[in-house]
Amino acid sequence: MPVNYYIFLSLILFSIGIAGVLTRRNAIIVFMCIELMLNAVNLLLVAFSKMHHVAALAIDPASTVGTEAQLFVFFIMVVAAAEVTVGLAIIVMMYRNIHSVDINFLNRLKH
Amino acid sequence: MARPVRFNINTKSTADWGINQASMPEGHMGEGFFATSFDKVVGLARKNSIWPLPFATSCCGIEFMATMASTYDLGRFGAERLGFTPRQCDLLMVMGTIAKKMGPVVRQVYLQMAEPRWVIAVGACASSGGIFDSYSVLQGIDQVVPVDVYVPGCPPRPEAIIDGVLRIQDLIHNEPLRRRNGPQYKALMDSYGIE
Amino acid sequence: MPLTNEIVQSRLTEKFGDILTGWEEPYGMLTFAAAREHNLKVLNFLYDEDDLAFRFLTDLTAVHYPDRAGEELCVVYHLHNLVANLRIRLKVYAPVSQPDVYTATGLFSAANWMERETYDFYGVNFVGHPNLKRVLNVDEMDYFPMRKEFPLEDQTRIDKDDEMFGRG
Amino acid sequence: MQLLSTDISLILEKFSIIVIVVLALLGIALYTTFAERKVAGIMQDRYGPNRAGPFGLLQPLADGIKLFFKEELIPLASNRILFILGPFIAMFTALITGAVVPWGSQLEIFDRTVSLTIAKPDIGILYVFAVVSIGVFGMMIGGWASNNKFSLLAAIRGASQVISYELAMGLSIIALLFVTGTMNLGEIVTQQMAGGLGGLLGWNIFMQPLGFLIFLVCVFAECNRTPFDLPEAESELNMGYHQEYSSLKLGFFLFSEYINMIVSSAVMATLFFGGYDIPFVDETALSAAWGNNIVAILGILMLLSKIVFFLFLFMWVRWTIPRFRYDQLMDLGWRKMIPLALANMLITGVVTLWLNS
Amino acid sequence: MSITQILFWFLSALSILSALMMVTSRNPVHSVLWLILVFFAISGHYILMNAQFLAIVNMIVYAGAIMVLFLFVIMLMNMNAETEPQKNKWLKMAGAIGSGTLLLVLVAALRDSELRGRTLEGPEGTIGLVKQLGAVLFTDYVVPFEISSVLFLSAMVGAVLIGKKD
Amino acid sequence: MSDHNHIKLPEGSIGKTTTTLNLGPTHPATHGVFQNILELDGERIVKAEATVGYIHRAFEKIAERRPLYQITTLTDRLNYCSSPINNMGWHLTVEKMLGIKTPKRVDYLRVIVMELARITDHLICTSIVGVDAGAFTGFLYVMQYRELVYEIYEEICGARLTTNMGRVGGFERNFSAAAWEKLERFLKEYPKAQKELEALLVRNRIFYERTRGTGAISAERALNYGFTGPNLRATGVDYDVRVHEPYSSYEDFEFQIPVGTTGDNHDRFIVRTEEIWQSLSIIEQAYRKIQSFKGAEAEVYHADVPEYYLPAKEDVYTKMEALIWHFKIVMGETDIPPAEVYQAVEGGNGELGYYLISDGGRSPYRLHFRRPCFIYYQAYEEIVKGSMLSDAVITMSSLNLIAGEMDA
Amino acid sequence: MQPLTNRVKVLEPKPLNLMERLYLPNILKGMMITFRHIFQKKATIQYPEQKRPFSSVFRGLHVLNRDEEGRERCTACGLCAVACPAEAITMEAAERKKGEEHLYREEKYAARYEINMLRCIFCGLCEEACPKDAIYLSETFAPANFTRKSFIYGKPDLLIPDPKEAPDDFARAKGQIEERKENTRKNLTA
Repeated sequence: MPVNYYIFLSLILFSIGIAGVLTRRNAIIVFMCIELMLNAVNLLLVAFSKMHHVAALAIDPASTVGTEAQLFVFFIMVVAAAEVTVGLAIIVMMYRNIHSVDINFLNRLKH
Repeated sequence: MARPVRFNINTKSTADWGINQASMPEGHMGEGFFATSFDKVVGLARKNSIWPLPFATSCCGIEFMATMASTYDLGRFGAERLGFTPRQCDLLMVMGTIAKKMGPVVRQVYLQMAEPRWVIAVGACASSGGIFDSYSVLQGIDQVVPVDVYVPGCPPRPEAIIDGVLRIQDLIHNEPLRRRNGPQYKALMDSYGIE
Repeated sequence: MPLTNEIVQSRLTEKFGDILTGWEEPYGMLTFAAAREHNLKVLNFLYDEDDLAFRFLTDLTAVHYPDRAGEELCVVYHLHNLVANLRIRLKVYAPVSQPDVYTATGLFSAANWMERETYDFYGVNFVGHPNLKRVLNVDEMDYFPMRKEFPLEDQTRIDKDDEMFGRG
Repeated sequence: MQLLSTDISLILEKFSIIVIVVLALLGIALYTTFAERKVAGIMQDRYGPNRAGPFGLLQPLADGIKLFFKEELIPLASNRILFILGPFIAMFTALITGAVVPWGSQLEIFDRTVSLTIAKPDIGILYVFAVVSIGVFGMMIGGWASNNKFSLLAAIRGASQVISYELAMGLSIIALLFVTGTMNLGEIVTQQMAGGLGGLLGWNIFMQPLGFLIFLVCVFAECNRTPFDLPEAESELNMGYHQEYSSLKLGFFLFSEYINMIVSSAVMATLFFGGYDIPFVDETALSAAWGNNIVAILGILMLLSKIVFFLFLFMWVRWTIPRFRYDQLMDLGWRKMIPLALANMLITGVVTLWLNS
Repeated sequence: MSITQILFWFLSALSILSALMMVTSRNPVHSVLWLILVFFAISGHYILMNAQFLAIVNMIVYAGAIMVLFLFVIMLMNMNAETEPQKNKWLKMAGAIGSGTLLLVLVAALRDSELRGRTLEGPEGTIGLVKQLGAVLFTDYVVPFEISSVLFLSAMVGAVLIGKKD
Repeated sequence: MSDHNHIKLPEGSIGKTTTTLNLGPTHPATHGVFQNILELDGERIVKAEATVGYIHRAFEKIAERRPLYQITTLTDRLNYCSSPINNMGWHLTVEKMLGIKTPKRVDYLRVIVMELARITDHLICTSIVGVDAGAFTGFLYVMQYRELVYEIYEEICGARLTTNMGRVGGFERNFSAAAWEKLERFLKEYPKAQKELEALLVRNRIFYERTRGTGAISAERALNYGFTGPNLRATGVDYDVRVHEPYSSYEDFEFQIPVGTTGDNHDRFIVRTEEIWQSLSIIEQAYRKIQSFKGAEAEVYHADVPEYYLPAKEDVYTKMEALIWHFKIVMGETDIPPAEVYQAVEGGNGELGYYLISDGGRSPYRLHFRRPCFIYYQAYEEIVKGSMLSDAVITMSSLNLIAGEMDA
Repeated sequence: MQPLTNRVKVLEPKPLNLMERLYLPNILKGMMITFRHIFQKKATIQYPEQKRPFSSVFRGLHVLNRDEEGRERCTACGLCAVACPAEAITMEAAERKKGEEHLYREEKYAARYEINMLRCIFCGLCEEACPKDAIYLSETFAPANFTRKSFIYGKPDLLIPDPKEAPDDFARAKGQIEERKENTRKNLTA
């Protein structure tokens, strides 16, 4: 499987995420789109990790090249989980105060 | 005052199937052996798995508790899974006085039940209003929903309630699968203005 | 000194004089009537005075006397002094044409539903009641069923076969 | 691509095991519903269902047929697709959990050694976790799609309960993993078979009694069994999340609950009670005497009897104690179980390090 | 076409389709469910690349925890298609065009990159297994790991503080 | 973005973070029939509104059309968990009005029956609290003994629940040997079941924490709300009609009034369980007292009031005078004085009052029942405010709301 | 509030002790109780097969009495209908004609006597009101049925079997037949 396929797949997913962020006004959906983008990046990272690993294996059968990338994905997930807890807490807070999850209302934060 | 006899041996038989058992006309049946025995199997299954919805409002509800409890154990008939949600139940057991304020609720509950559904009116109040022939009491729930079996008594003792459930079992056992699509059943529903 | 009917009566007459009438003691319970404008004052007095301290509203209901012109509706309060263990009964008469009586909900929370019930049954209008609407009957009901002129049986009944029920 | 490089006979073999396991799960679940009613009956001085067939044995069939022929009601106000999806997810996730449980050692059929585990990934326990965490969606979606406030409340209760207790469950498992050093359920069983008294003393329950207790409580919570049956508390929420369901979809929900019970009993037996290990018996000696297949079958029966014991425990507890209130449940989960599990983990870690050094 | 390829194409199509549906459905609950499907598809990809641990963690963390949280919040707010705020049609169009353009640019930039032709197939690797990842994580990356746990703790405290009423 | 000022919020989304939950009328927790409209914030109740009247049966109106003896059948159906107390209360009211003095043995028989009824009432209430908390089994253990009580009733009067027991002046027949035998059996066997129920619930932490501190009401508020009976006693006020205004020779018995301290669900629960024990002791005392009667006194089961108590059947068949009385009593043509009586008895739920106005006619001019349930259910809105949904359910059952009594 | 009586028994709230706070001991205690009940005798009466004898004063279905010669005792005085709180009894009186002395005991008799069992509350007031030894309640409970009209019990349903014409039925109604069967079975086995 050429690695390009994975690149294009994650590009598409990433772009869909961006499109969602741009087109939707519901804060929760926007948030979910961000998660989608993170996942697209994760996918790409794993693909590259695998790619390097395959390349390295050809030279050294005991190679562990590529482990770091997967760990990086792991950390991304950790950060994403943390981000989601805080983000959702903020959204809930916002809903409590203005009874809406419309991001345009966040403009009110200006005042 | 010693009683002359202990039992009334003339208790009415339940042989005369009532208007509620609207069966298909003979010509329409045309089902082979398989279909009828299939009917029987389904009837047997349904009969042994009646999930009642106790719509218990007053005294009869207390006797229903006794019926459910260890001494009489309605669970023996596979009917101990009470559901208070009409969607899951097969048998609406209306026990106790239904006031006019309550009438629409009974009807609503009946409407929410999934076919096939049966109704049993337990006790004098639910069946006919009993002693409460007053401005506020519905004189029998058959004014709002069709009733399959009436259980007299005020309140009926647990044996009588079980007897009512047995009558319902008879009814279910003999009911053809197609009955609920038949014109007679539709007419019955129409007479109550249901769908 | 234990509280007795006589003490209560003397304290009340001392305070209210002629406003209170109809003193009786049927079966040992002190009974008296007050004009309907004064029911709250009497109740307040009975509640507040430390030696009387009728602070428990046992019951509140009404009676309909269609023959007594001008005082067809009679609201009856049963009060109880739990410490002295003494019950008294207060009656307030109101004409059926304008059945306004002051509410006792300010004094007794228990009076809330009892007054609603009384309103439901007799149409007694408790002035100042926070939520005076029917409690037992359906809201749509347009008469007060416990008044003597209204029949007991449901008039709209269709399945009633008098012959069947011994009324033939 | 290791997972996929397989030959046809292996696929057939796996497929047949899957079919057998699924059917067995369904069958056992069918009779677990019956057993629940019977156990309730005898604990309450009554008989329980005894009319359908001899001793009421056909009762579950009757229930099944009845549910099958009941009208499918989908409330008008509900979300149709999700309403159907809910019970499906619940049933599906309940069934696929059984994939990694070692149901027995191995059988020798037609010169093939057939492993009685459907899949043996290295991450067996994590897989169970993943599936369990997905399982909650069935309840949530079903409850939400019913468009009924009771269902919604139940769904929210259920979701928060499952999430909360997953943490403590995970922590208690981590402590167990310190002991075993592997996440492969098959290996965990094999490890436990070595030990005194024919493997009995090798059972992890003796290493991790507190961990087992925490795990047990969490399993009760995850399966929504009394005292954690808040999502379907009939006296409060009126059957809870599945109250708008009728017919087969209701059956799916009820069934998935029982299948969950069975699978979690199996997981408990595997993790802490030696799985298909037969206590007081040395399996290798026995298989030399009687042949492998017989011992394997005995092992399966052993596992089944362990499962039956746990199922009985589930019912026994259910018919004995009252249920928690929502805040008490959360309190127990977050303020008692998690610290306890953490402490257990720390102690286990320290002890393991000390023993290894 | 080998079974791997079939699976790849299937999972890719599934993930793209689900992502699109996620962005376009009006009902937030549907969006959540579609996103879960995306995550499943991505987990499938991970398994294809023999990253077992990440696959399962992706499922537990994203599908099992994060999405449950999302669903939970949506249920708490009792959101549905009717309460969904709508954006201006033109703005939507602009957003779609913008992201499409970005995709075009990125694809154009990467399609001739020198990675072309390098494949993922070859001898099996073990880096995706728990043992390998754990060994590296708890030796070389133990400090980031601890830091991330502190991050977690602070996020938790923060969430509790924010969510607490007054 | 300059257009954010005219963005409209979705309709109805502002100002409402609570959900309205309609508990009842067919909700399992509302054992009888009443409706609670709860405003919930999450699971916490911010506002409750109780609606009753779903089985309003117009007792008081019916009573105005029925001769006195037929009203017994109505009182049966007031608090159907303890019908005999209602029956006896009604007979006591009529006897008070007519000035009938009942013999001691009749009083003691009545005490036995009333205390049995109190036990069944409390037994249902306490075990139903368990059921609502999720523990079903204890309920079934004690229900077997309620069945035994019903068998005793059946031996005495021929019916189980709506007993229609007793007549003005006494009982319709003497207690049979079978009844005494069953009573002995009940006294012997019941304590075990009661202990089991308590062992299953009282000190179980889950149950303790679910009931302790929930659904509490202070003594002042309870009095203001007109609480009586176990619910008042749970708040610490030892008001008991049996002691304050002894009727039916309750002054002859030694018993204590259990009171709680905080008036919460747990207090209500343990006050009721303790009252069951007290009732058992009262029954035993009464039983001993009855056994101590000798000779003709030991067979007395009604007062000697030929004007109001139906003559023996043998006399009716044979003697003209008895036949005339028989006709008069059945037709309701005996002399009844114009009167105004209030008689209270300690019902299962509290002070059950009968306010009877007679104008000398065949039926009461006005009969009002002071129904304790109806009076204290209005406090429910206040009690559950701020508690959880589950507490609301337990509070409802621990208050022992009987719809029949409430709606009359 | 001060105590109102001298019989107070204050139930002091006892906080849970450590053992009780641990949940498990009490749960185990409860589980032992339920476990013990598994082996106890079941309290269930399996109704259609097993029947619990009702008390001899049980108020079930009504019967209309006959005298020893099989004549109906009812004289249609209407007291039972008056006494009935549910208004469930309907009757029509008729004069006894010549030649009917063997049918009716008194000069007047009930030509129609109907009880609506759905209305009836089995309070027993009719039995008590009867001055002629004519109506009694029996130990048979009223059976359930499908239609409303099947609950109107007329005279044929209420009258007890004629002791002269149908002595077997009469014995059955008196509950003696079962006993006899029991006895014969006992004899056979003995």
